[in-house]
Amino acid sequence: MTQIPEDHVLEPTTLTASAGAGDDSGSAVEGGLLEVRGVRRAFGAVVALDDVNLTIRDNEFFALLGPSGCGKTTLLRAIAGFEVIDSGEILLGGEDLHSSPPERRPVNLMFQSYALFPHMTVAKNIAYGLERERRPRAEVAERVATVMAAMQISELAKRRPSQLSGGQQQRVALARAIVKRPRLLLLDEPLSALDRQVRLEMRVELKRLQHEFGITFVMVTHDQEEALSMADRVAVMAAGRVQQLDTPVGLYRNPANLFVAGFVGASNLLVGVVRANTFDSEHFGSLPLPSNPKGVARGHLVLRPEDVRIVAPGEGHVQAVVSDVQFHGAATTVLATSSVPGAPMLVAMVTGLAQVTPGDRVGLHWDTGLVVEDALA
Amino acid sequence: MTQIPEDHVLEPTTLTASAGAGDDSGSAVEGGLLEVRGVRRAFGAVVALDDVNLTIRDNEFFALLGPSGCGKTTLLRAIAGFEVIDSGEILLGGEDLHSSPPERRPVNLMFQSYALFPHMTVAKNIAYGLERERRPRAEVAERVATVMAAMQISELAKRRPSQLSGGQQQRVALARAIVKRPRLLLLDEPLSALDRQVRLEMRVELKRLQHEFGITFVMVTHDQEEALSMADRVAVMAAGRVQQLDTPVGLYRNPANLFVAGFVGASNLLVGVVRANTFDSEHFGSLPLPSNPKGVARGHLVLRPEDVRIVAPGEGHVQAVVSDVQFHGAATTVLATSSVPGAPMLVAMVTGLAQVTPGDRVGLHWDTGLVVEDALA
Amino acid sequence: GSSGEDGPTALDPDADLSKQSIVVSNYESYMPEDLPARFSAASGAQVEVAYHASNEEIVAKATAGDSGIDVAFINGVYAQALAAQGLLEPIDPRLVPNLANLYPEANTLPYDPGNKISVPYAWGTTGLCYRSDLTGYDPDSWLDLLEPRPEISGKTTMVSTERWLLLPALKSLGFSNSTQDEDELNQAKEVLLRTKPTLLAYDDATFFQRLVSGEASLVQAYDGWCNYGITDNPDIKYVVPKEGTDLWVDVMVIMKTSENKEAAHAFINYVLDPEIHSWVTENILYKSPNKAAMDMISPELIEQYPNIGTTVEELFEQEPLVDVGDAGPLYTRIALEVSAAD
Amino acid sequence: MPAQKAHWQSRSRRRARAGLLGPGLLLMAVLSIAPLVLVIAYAFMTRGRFGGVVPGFSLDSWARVLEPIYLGVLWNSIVVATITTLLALAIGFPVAFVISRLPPQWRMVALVAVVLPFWTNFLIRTYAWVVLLNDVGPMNKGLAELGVISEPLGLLYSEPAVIIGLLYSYLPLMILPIYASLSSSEREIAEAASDLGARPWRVFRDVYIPLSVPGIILGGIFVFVPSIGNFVIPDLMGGGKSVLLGNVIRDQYLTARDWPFGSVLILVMLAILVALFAAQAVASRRLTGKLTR
Amino acid sequence: MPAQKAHWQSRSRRRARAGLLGPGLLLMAVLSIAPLVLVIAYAFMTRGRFGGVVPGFSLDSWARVLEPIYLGVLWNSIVVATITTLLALAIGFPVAFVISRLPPQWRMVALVAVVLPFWTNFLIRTYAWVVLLNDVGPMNKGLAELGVISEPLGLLYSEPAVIIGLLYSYLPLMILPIYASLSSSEREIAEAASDLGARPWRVFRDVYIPLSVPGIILGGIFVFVPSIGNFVIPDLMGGGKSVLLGNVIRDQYLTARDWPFGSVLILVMLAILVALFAAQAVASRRLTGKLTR
Ligand SMILES: Nc1ncnc2c1ncn2[C@@H]1O[C@H](COP(=O)(O)OP(=O)(O)OP(=O)(O)O)[C@@H](O)[C@H]1O
Ligand SMILES: Nc1ncnc2c1ncn2[C@@H]1O[C@H](COP(=O)(O)OP(=O)(O)OP(=O)(O)O)[C@@H](O)[C@H]1O
Ligand SMILES: [Mg+2]
Ligand SMILES: [Mg+2]
Repeated sequence: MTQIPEDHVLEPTTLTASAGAGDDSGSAVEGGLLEVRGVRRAFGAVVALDDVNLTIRDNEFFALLGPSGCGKTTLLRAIAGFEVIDSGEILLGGEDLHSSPPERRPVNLMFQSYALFPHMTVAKNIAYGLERERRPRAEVAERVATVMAAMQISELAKRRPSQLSGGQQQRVALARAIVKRPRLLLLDEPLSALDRQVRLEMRVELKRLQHEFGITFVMVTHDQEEALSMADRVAVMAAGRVQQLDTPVGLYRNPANLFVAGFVGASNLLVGVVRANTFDSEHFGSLPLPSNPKGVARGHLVLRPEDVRIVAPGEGHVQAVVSDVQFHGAATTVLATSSVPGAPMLVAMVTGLAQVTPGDRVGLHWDTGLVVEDALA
Repeated sequence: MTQIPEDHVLEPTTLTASAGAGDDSGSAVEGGLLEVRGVRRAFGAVVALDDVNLTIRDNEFFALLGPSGCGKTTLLRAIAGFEVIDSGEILLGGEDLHSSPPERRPVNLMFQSYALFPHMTVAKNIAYGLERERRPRAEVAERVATVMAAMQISELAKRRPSQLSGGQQQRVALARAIVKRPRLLLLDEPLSALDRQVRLEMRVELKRLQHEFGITFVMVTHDQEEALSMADRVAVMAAGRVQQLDTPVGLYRNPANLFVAGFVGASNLLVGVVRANTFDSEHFGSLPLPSNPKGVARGHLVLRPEDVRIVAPGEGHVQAVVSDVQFHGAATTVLATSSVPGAPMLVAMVTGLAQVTPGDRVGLHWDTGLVVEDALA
Repeated sequence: GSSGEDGPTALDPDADLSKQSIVVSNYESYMPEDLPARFSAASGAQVEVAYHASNEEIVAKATAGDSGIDVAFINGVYAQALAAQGLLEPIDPRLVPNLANLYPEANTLPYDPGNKISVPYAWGTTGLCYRSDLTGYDPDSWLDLLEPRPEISGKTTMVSTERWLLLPALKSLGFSNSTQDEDELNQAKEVLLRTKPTLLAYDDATFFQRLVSGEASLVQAYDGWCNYGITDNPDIKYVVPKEGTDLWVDVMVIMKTSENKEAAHAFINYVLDPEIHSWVTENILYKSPNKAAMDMISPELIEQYPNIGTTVEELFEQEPLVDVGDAGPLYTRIALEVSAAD
Repeated sequence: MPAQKAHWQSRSRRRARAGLLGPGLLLMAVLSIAPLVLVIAYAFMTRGRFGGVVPGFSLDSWARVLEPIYLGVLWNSIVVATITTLLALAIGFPVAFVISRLPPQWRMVALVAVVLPFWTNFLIRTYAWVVLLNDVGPMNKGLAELGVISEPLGLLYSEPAVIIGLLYSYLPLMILPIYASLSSSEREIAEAASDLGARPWRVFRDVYIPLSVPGIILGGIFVFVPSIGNFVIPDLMGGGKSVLLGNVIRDQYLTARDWPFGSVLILVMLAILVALFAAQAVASRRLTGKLTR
Repeated sequence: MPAQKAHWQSRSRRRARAGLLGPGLLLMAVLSIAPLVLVIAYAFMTRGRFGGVVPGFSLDSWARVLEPIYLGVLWNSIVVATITTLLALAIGFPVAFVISRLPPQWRMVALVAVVLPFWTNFLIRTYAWVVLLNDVGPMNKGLAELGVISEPLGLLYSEPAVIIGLLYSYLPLMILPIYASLSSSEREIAEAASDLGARPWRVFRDVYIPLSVPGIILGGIFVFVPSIGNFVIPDLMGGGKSVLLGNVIRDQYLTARDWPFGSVLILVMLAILVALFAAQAVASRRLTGKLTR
């Protein structure tokens, strides 16, 4: 049996800090490089953006998370100037972008579909933006060579996009956007077609750009681990609205609502009623309620899998039978089913290999947990 | 300080089983559904596939892993019949596919670029393959509706591909491929544009298809966790060749060479010389050599981050200073630098939040580790 | 091939025309629209009408093989060329009794003496057609066209079809209009090259409209087409230059390939009927070589269009056109050199 | 959105666009509208006896259009042009398809070979056909000598001959646009269809044809429109026996010199073409769907 | 790869293809080759006195081509056709571009409006220009009455008039293919260029123009080829004062009745067109790169 050490609890400082950061989410803060205020965009009956408000700070690494189709691409396109917004405004450095065309905005967008120039070589594609700035030839050549080396595509310089693999195309698109070193760089899933190895190196490169040139990043990603590990702050979107804007830790440890809790990190979400010091779970009876800082009255109890420990049968808050053990390399996920009819499967995560096998009877115990609102923002 | 429990060691059985499974990798095994033998494909000077050998068993979930540009897409396209191979043969159920055109092969490919029909609605796109089989209208309608529900794209039925977000397009492409329930389903990064939530649901759906209809899957993915958790066996490719074909655990715990060790899972790779019972590290001196089953003479020592424990300064095999702490939600990565000039940074992974901060002096200890060959296959 | 001595096909004077049908090819508006229908009604033969835009078209079709045409209306010079290749059916005078209605002179034309392979349909001259109110004087010489007075410079047109393009220059130099002499033709070319900058345009088909609109003051014209201009503007006049001009004749011919030659002859004979041919003349405003028909023309018409009143004697003062044979390419080349010149 | 602030797509951008595109568009407008206005004006005037028009409003010419003879010609012209267009499509599509699938270095060669015959002078080309096809020409002679036929085929001077002539003249105008649209459509989409079980013929029907609809429409216009207005080929190859609208219009202007009626005929033809074109556009939109992006 | 086993792309697939494409391709071959063979044969024969050809090998006609008069006409024709093509491109590209950027429901309307003038009968259209532009026509009269001009402009009967006439006739053949290629090119690629700092003019130059090269080439062929061979417009609008190659060829066949020389001229024209086309293809390949997939 893997014993998760007892000292693995949240440091109070971390929790407080993140909770505080969580509050400035929607409302504009002075000193923001980019402010998105009440932006709305509909395609016929489909509302892609619905009153979006965000402030992105200077030199920040900002991540946009959200389910497929929630409006992330539309938002980036609006910021870059390719989507005419129905209402609202977008300010960069305090100035309304409304009347500046895309080529005048100090903003670059890496398109989700890459949008490489099919008639130019890889090197030409990358050099294009610098040539538009009328940089000296030598500087262009040098910067292009540097970025191609960083993206590990130097040998592809003379090929055309149609002669590249998917991941190679993505790196060309990324190189083309970052070589410009704009004030604000918008990346629409820049690393989704890359393997972990290259991806990690790309992340390092992006971080380096952030620090070396003071570039502000807005990155859309479906990789939560990427968002949480790279970003200074993260906005979680759903159905065209920002659900929560917070630091990674704040988001994870203090989700604003059920959607965010479920979306960021795996969770066990238990239905039930909040009482004074307990949570009356629909399936597991009265459970201890470790914290309820926001005083939520109706909601779900959120239990992170890594907070759930596997203990001996008969011990812990809930009794269950292991139904599956999934090995992920560094960690193993244990799925356990209780005998209560209709009860949700509970997930626990242990480091390394698990010492249980399907069919084992176990107890599940936790010390941390949070109650969140059900409603979307 | 986080204490990784002592009992977190490899079970000998696991190791042996995987090592055994690892041996049938290249050579053909009777009973294979698909056999790829000595396949080569070059685009001009670029050799995309270079003597590829694989056997995929019936009803297996097979994953293809490999760095960007290593030839995964080319291999799938060759199996589906879209790439004329320069040499070698591809057999399905023992029969050479050489003379059967793509539409006669009981194989479906989900294209990395989706290749949706731009002139058809989502529903029409998905129904297309069934209509080609001359299924009754009612059956087509029912199966299309079912798969759209599973892919969560039912409301998009009447839209055209150009009116969809990236992730929505990907799910349509996936639906179009799986609705056919072929004997062999080739998926080229089917889930890369999806958020974790949906992705997990899709994985469950794919697994269900595997079991319910006996479909054999070959899936290209860059998400190692996905490959390791879903696949029965995994092939790791590099530079147009299969480096290792093994079960996930075998791959992770018993990598065939340095490339596989570095590619599958994060690793600390130490340069040095193998002695009788020790490993003379270039930077860290003589270290214990826990196992060397293959009797590798020259190679690297592979240490998995989760095998590296953070202990009190002065203890453990190596002394270092914490340089970065990265929070990933369920786990935290600790980067530590030793004072030896030129020594690589060492990575340890702990569950939950780490109890160290950058600047802390720590000792690093491990009990498991493996020596691997440097050369590629 | 140019043997052409196949001899006449045996024709049956009593053939049942109602079983025959023919195709007649003519320029549009060069015969009354209901002429074919009236012939059909009178003879019982079926008639279809085809139109051609130029003599060359008929020649090209006939030279290519079976043209599908039975009777064609064509310039005499081109008929001569076709006959030389044996592409025309000799006219059987027994089947065309109305030949007797022709002026005797119409039997002596040099392209086909004795009307063996063709029957004259209309004839006339090429001259100057002008707006007397715009020119301010009455021109009478080809030099009025070739070296125009300054006030009408840039307001004159010439015909571009090669035989008629060269005609004014050849005549003003005193040469034959059908000369095959290279030196004479080159002299004519020099004249034309000098004239070119003074021209408004070369125009084969719409010159009378230019006169009516006032765009041009003086044009080279066929007499009948000048009459079209006179209809719209009485100030328009026609004159044959004093250096002389051509006598052109448009004829009816029967193609060797015709399968209903009796009906074809009957059609030609029908046209030569005095009543019909005078009706035709009044309709197309071109003189006909049919004495009996011309005698029936009303004096009012001649008053309005004086050139219709031209007598046969006056007409025969002009030099009839004949085919130039091997000099043809030279004519084409000179025409090209003139029109391609800057 | 504050009303006083210009959106970037509005003023400055429009001005830049106007600078770039303005001159061309202006010229286009002049070229398009001027002659059309003239034709419309003529249509309501009276004919001069030997051509031209006499000022004075008149609707006489419009009434004549409904005479059976003109309606007959109109109908005949539409039938002939339609057959020509369909045949051109039937021949042109396969040719364009095959060329678009050739290795890149061969495509240009093949295209030139296809367009070559079209580059010969229109009249000459047509005469070449007359020479080839007439009853005593090499074709009939050859077939007769081989004993294939005993009677000449009578290929010339018939409606089929007109269609062959038109087809021959305008085929490249069908092939080239289809080629252009086929060669720009993505290969992977066709691969997806055959992956899903479509036999070559279905891939053709379901992918190549819909995706080349823009080229087919273009080619259709390029063939249909000049076919209906052609007057030389009916004269030469039809032996003048089959009259198309183009002949009637030409004759009205040039020989009958009835400009008002000629103008009316032109306008009627334009109206029909616009109607046909609109119908085709609607149909093809059904076929390919609104490719709105 | 065992040699005896057929690859799926070989036999059966080829047979299926042959069934699908064969009839069209065969017809095409007949249509293409037959007249060309005839023309080539004529080029080596001797002229018949009254037209046609006399069998017997001769190279006489070939020598004549090099005479200065024909070289002059040839050069003039190339210049006129080139100017026409460039002007058509200058006008046609902006028009096609604007149409391709319109909302989808307006595009068809705009296209029809553009093609409309082209649909009027070729002769009539040309006469309309003559009527409009002549020295006593409405244009000159109007300008004179407004006091803009005191002398007529002399717009007609000159080389520029020929170019205007050709331009007017063939403009739609430039616009439609460019439109087709522009409307199929992806909007996001242009967006990427402007995102990277390209002003509208650069986006034009760097994206729209290269991506519409197939359309431009097609349009160029459609305009250049008929321009060089046209013989009616030089007669009508040029007042017969300048000639193009088309006139010379027509005259050789119809008036000089020198078919061999006419055939030689046709072949020379074809050779020049092929050479020009090949040069253009090479140049445009440089421009757009080998779009090999
Ligand atoms: N048409 C082509 N011309 C030249 N090289 C090509 C062509 N198509 C593919 N390649 C090269 O072949 C190699 C294999 O390509 P493939 O698409 O199979 O890679 P992949 O493993 O699918 O990569 P990714 O994960 O990035 O999609 C790559 O290096 C690619 O650049
Ligand atoms: N042209 C269009 N017509 C109709 N709906 C559209 C159109 N473009 C986008 N949408 C819809 O707008 C919504 C937002 O799209 P968007 O591309 O911004 O999503 P996204 O968050 O980027 O998703 P993904 O992660 O899948 O890329 C989606 O529901 C999409 O279907
Ligand atoms: Mg998106
Ligand atoms: Mg790939």
